[in-house]
Amino acid sequence: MDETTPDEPSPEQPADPLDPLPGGLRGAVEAILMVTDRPVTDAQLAAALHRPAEEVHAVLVGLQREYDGYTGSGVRSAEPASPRGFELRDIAGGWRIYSRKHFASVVAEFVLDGQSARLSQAALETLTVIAYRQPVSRARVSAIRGVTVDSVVRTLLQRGLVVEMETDPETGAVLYGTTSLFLERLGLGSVDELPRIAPHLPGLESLGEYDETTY
Amino acid sequence: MDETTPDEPSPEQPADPLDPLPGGLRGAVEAILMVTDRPVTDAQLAAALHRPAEEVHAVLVGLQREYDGYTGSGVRSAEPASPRGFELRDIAGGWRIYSRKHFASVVAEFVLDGQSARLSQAALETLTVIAYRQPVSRARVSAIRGVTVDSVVRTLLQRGLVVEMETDPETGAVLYGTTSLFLERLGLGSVDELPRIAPHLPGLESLGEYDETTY
Amino acid sequence: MEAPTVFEVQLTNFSGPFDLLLNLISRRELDITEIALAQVTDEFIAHIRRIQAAEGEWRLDEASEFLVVAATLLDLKAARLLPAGSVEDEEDIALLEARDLLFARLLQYRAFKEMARQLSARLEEEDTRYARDVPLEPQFTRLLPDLVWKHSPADLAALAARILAPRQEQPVEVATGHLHAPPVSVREQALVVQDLLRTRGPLSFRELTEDAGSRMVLVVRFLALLELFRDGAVSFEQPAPLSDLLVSWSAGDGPWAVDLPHDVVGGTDLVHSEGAHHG
Repeated sequence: MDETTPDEPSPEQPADPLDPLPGGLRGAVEAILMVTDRPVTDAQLAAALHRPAEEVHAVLVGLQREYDGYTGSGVRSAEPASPRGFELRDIAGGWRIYSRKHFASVVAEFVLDGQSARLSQAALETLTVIAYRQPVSRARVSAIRGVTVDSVVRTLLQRGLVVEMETDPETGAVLYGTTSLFLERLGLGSVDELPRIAPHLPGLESLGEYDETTY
Repeated sequence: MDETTPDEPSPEQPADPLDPLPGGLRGAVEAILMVTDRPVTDAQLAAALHRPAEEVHAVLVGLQREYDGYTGSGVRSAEPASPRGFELRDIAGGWRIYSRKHFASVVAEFVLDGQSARLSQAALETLTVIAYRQPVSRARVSAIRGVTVDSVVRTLLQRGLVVEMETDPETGAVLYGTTSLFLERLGLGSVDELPRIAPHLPGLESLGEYDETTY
Repeated sequence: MEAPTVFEVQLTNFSGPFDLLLNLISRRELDITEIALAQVTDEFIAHIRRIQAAEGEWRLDEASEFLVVAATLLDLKAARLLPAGSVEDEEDIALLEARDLLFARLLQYRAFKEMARQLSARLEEEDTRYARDVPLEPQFTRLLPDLVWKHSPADLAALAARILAPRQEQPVEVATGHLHAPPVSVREQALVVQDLLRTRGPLSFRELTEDAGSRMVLVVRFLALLELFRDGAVSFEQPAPLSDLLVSWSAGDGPWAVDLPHDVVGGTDLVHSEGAHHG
């Protein structure tokens, strides 16, 4: 459990910002793993935390064992702890925290309860912007809609309606576009067949209907 | 740590599906917390897990303490563990996992859109008045702030921080209130937890009259 | 940070007349309950003038809000400058009420401002925590119910038209929701004053305002008088200490151009009263 053994900082190295924090390097790694929305590599973590990749890797392996119910190499190893409800997996070239497999049935029950088969108004609007502006970054969609769209884009990805197309060569931002499933749903052959946007469509008020049906 | 004391299943009850799992109820709760993208209530968890809400609540409180570095009521409590890199918080009426505050700087790099845009002073003041006076009409907010608030309210609506709650039966004016997103952003459980404004209002009684007469 | 530049920078940041007033009061380190009204009034007027000059254009509704407070302040300042001792006068009582009202609203605003500050600090602190918000694991995604889709390409295009349309600024419109009294024009009242002075000769302010139907007209007529004085169209004379001020027309007999370009309180000649209740 004590990965944060005091190391000797070489003279030219700046003071380590993680040492004074409760939880130290282990805590920092956990914090990142808990909230990042894609797998992260040893190298990415090492760069962000200014630590050697090997050290970070050791922490990751330690956490993995700990979550699985092994209490590490400490004195207490005699008494096995119960595994946590989550596990740390190293797949597809990166580390990510998942719910533990054993609990798949209860998690599924929870996930399916209250799931709507319809897109929310927010999702529909975001999808529309992506359809007409693709390839487009989340930041751009966000700017157009005036709200953060992270979780909505995630829903659309989950639903297979949009996909990560490429990376903006300049900004490095992921650019999204619509999928063939999206075209299928609309009965279109290609994105070019999307109706052109008329500047002032008559009867725009009727759009209010969406509000009714989507929430 | 041992919330999963073996309970006697009554004859007609199906065998508890959680007991045979390593990690038991604690693990199941953690597993669900891993997949939710919004605060989840005791009741929702209780429903998914087929356990009484009180029992689930106790587990959640236990987890919260554990993540914060308290090792519970067990024998090992003498030796404090270091807090984990994440915390379990009970806000906006539900539980959700967050990265621990200390690690904000390292986590920020991994969270894509990161912080939401800051609110302008005008938006902040308008939001405050709505929070403390809800349900409240725009005219009333306007009177308190001394300026029209129409466009600012529109911004707050767009950001999902306020919502049209109802219509004043007498005047027909739309009345606004704050949303659960607002509570989430403030880390509050409910509107009742807002800091008290009364001490800052001199002669509250007499102000009541002005409220009547000025709008 | 030199004081003058700081001040210029702050100009644009006031989110309303109360905000500006509070700032002026705190800059003078005055207790809000014992404001040296005359000073603050002068500064207030000067500031809103400068704001307008700096901002170029002003939203009319915003300007009108400032006018309400400016008019009230001017009113109160006028009351201070008038001889004391005639408190039984109904107008004086109305002025005292107006003062209490203004202060009460300022105090109320100050309280909310303080709470806004606290909320802001909280929001900032909360921004240091990030919620776990990750994609659903594939094994669960597969379980999701099939999407019910009933939108046509035309629906999407209509939606796109609405969302992607360049955001139009709201038409500039003076909000009147906060008004109870009809607008009174400084220009109009200047004409009335001109008319009275030309036909009836030197008059006291009391006489000049005898026919003012409401307190609002009274205030605006006072403003008009100040305007006329500034333009050298009228002159004041006080025969004895504390006696009534006599106003006389001094712009000659020719047609005086009622030209009040950007007068006392702004580029609009509308002055509104918020207070029909004490009129």
